Amino acid sequence: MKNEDLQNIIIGLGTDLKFSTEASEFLNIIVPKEQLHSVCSQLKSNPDLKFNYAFCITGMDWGKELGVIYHLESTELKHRIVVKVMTEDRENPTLDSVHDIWQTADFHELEVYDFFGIKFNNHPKLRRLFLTPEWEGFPLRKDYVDEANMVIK
Amino acid sequence: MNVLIINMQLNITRAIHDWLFSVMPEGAATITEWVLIAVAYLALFAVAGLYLVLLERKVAAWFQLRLGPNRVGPWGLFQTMADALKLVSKELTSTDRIDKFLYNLAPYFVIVTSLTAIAVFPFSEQFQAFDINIGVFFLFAISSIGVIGILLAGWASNNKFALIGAMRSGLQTISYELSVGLSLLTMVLLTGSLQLSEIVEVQRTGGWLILQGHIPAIIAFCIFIIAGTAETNRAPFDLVEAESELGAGFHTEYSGMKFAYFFLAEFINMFIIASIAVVLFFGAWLSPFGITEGITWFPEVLWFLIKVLIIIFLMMWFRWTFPRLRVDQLLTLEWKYLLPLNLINLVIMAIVIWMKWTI
Amino acid sequence: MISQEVKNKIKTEEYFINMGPQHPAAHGVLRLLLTIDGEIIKNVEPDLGYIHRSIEKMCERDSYQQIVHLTDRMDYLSSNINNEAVCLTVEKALELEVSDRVKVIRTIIAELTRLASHQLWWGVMGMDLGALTTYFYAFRDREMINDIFEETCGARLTMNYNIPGGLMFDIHPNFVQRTKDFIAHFKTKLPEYDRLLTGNVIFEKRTKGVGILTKEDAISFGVSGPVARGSGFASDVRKHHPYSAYDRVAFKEILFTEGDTYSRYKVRMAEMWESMAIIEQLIDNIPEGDIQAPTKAVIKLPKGEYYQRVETARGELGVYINSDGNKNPYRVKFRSPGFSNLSVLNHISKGVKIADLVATMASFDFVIPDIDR
Amino acid sequence: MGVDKKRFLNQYEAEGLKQVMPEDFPGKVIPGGNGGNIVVTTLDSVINWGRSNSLWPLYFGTSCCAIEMMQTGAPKHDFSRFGFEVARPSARQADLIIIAGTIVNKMGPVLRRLYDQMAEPKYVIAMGACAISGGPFYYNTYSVIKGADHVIPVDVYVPGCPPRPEALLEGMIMLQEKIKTENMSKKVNPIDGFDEGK
Repeated sequence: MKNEDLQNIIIGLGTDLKFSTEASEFLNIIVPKEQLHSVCSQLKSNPDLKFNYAFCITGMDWGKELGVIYHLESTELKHRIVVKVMTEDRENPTLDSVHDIWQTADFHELEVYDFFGIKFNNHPKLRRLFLTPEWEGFPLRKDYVDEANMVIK
Repeated sequence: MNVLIINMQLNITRAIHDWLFSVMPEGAATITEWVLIAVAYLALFAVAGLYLVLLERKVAAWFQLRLGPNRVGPWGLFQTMADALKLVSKELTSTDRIDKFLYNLAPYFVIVTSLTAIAVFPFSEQFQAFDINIGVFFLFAISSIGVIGILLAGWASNNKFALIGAMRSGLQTISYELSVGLSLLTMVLLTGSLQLSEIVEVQRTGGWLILQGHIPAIIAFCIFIIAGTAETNRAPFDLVEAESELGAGFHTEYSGMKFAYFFLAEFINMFIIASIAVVLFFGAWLSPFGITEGITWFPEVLWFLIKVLIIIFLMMWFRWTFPRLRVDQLLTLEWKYLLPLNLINLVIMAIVIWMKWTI
Repeated sequence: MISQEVKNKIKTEEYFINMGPQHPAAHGVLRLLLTIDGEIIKNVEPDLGYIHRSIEKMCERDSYQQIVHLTDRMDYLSSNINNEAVCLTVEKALELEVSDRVKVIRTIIAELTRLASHQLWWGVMGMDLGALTTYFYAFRDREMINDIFEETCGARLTMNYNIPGGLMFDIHPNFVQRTKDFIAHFKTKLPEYDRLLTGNVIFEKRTKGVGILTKEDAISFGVSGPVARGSGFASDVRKHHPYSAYDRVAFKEILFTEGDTYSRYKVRMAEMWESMAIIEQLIDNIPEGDIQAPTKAVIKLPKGEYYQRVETARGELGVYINSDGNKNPYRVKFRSPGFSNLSVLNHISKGVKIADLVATMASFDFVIPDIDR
Repeated sequence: MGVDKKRFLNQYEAEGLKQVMPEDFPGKVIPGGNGGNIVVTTLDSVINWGRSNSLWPLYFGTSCCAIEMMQTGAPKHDFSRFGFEVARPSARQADLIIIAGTIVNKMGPVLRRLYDQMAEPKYVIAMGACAISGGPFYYNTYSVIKGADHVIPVDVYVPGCPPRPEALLEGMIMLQEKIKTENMSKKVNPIDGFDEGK
């Protein structure tokens, strides 16, 4: 399915969705964080979309906002989109978990929490996955400094 | 040359015996003699165990397209000596929360039981330390005590992997005891005696038992070798120390010499199982078709060792070829297949003897 | 029989076991927190990070050429394919067209890497199930592939042979002949693998019906690679989103529908045959051409987001590069196949025995640095 | 964890020579010791012969180097010739840790615990650039320990990324030679004073 067709279907799934195809091979959809869960569940259940395979979930620090990028694919209909969600709260960023839609999100959200400190509502067990529980800070944020361990080149 | 050695051996033992009885009272002399025999056996089988370890490593290497140990001594013959030396000089570690007494007792339990069992084997006509009239029963009893040592080790080391390993060992030994016992019983039907020297005598006149008993005897042998492999906790039944599942299994917390006892006991147990098979199925020290019967100087113990080594090789072959069974499959194999087969086989053997169909 | 009253008095307790980080079945330093009742597994909680080397953070300060060599160390068993993934992403961003020669050589090298990886997996799978000899058979043949690589690029494991824009250097003159020799040799050895392990009764009992993963779960958990194809999920990136020279070779996508450990095993065994078929189609007619497209010494990607998917030996590797136009990427994310595959482990190993968990893990073929990055 | 500057000891510093390395150099050099004037007694040589010929490694590999370590045990290179093939899954029974791969901050305490669990005498080979110094993961990384010798004392360093199997074999033979020069009465536990940087 063409990107334009996809956009026409998806535009009805929520309000304030922003679309762009600039500098990316996929159709990018920026979803307001309140609507993330409802839009995502419709992306999966809508018979014209059927995005059942989340092949990549990336945490992101845009400098001002923190957020998550979901790369989605439909294994039946063979189309792909990118869903982005961001939050400006850097102190206590919180997003909705989508682990009940795509179960792979369970682990990927742990990874995002570990590296970016984004908390996910309704996540079954949010914990440090890669780093030790007593680790301070979230290393993949752009403002992370660690003078003891990092040797900067 | 050989005749000289054999005669010398006999002469030496005879001379020592006479000398002992001449210098001290009868009771003391007997006890001294026992101790001497025990020490001799201990030394002999410690070395035998070491060389079995080396053999295993060499056989493994041959199966696996490698060379195996060949740098320490000629053809690597001193490799296991070096290992033993290192293990002796290694620190004995322990943890805080172990049951000290049981933890220290366990390795001795295992090694002592396996060394005790060796006493009754007729290695040749003269070479038998302890010829009791319930030999088979004794072997059967002793070989199942060893598992208590393993259970103690697993329990006392306060380690969950060790505990799982010990529990597996318990259930494995209890199950496969039955098959070992029943398959031996099948053969005892043929001999009519539990005394090992008499069992050999029966075979001297009537041919090896595996030929005398033909079909049921062969089935009994197959069952015995499967159950025997399971009894020694070797692959494909090595669930006790399944490396990829339990780390080192029941001896996870043991180091140095205590670990070496477990290690050595495994190989001596293998020797015991092979020896039982040789005595009960392959005519112990009797030569095949009596080819060396007339030669008086020929060391009959050689035949015994050759047969034992062939069976040990077979068990090593299993180990380096088969994957490991799962614990429920292990029990299924015993209780659903081997045990019923064994009972039927026992009846067949009884019929064979009743109808005088033996060869 | 035990009366109900006695039964009520007997209490069993679940307990925890730490499997790893140092454990023979952990394939490195995976740590699993197992909740066990007797021998039955109630819950598996992976604890990662024992080899987390922060490759994604390092990439943010490295140039694009430097990123390539970090990917070698990520999934070291498919290092060439990882290199290729980054190179393809950079080339896609620069809209750089590499020559046919590069494409074909990359494909051959990738398939050789896949063969080497699957050989190692086969050896270790046998070892995890208790048959140690498989390990040595596999390494015997793997050594031949290592020799081919060594001759061409000087390294045995972490090759760093692909660079953005092409290859580091041309193939060695012996490369074609040695590869052909290897294929001829391995065609006689692969049936030997089958004879040693595949038909074994114990092996079949240990793997058939163990660790069943349904197709729906596979898709939902984002599982890819041979694990997904063992469950009937057609996820082969080489087939569905062809890159390099995969669009010009004929090969089957191996699919099994049972979803158990045995079918995952069969998928990989069959894939070895397919890999050899791909190499055979390409090895005789490697086209002439440049081995490097001209690139600047300092590569700067245009502003934007780039995503490239490749099929490593373990599954789908995704490289996400977010560039802000500088010589360093703004953010790099590696979607590693092992990480998604690991997430399904708890789901499919509830209620099985410890030995089954080990067999399932062996069939998943984890490489821990690939999961931890 | 991480780089604790108190623990650094510089070889030049130890010998009272001029400081040539910068203060903040995140690596540690174990001062050269174990000179040549050791009287080898007979018992020592027998025990050392046993120990040097029976080095049982621990199953321990964290990353890429582990594959080359496995390759060393495989048919072509075959370290079983020297009696190294009895790899033990339990630290209690092993004599040798081959640190094959990167040690990260989370793994550091585990490695230390494994080392502490091993029975004396115990030896360590740092295999590969990561175990020696952090290797390619030296710069810009927040989680890698820059050299396994920040965690446990190392006997032999085998450079390479990853080292070839031949290199590892060479390292193991060097370790054998080192053991052969040991003196039982003067042997010190390498972990004594390690944490204080001695």
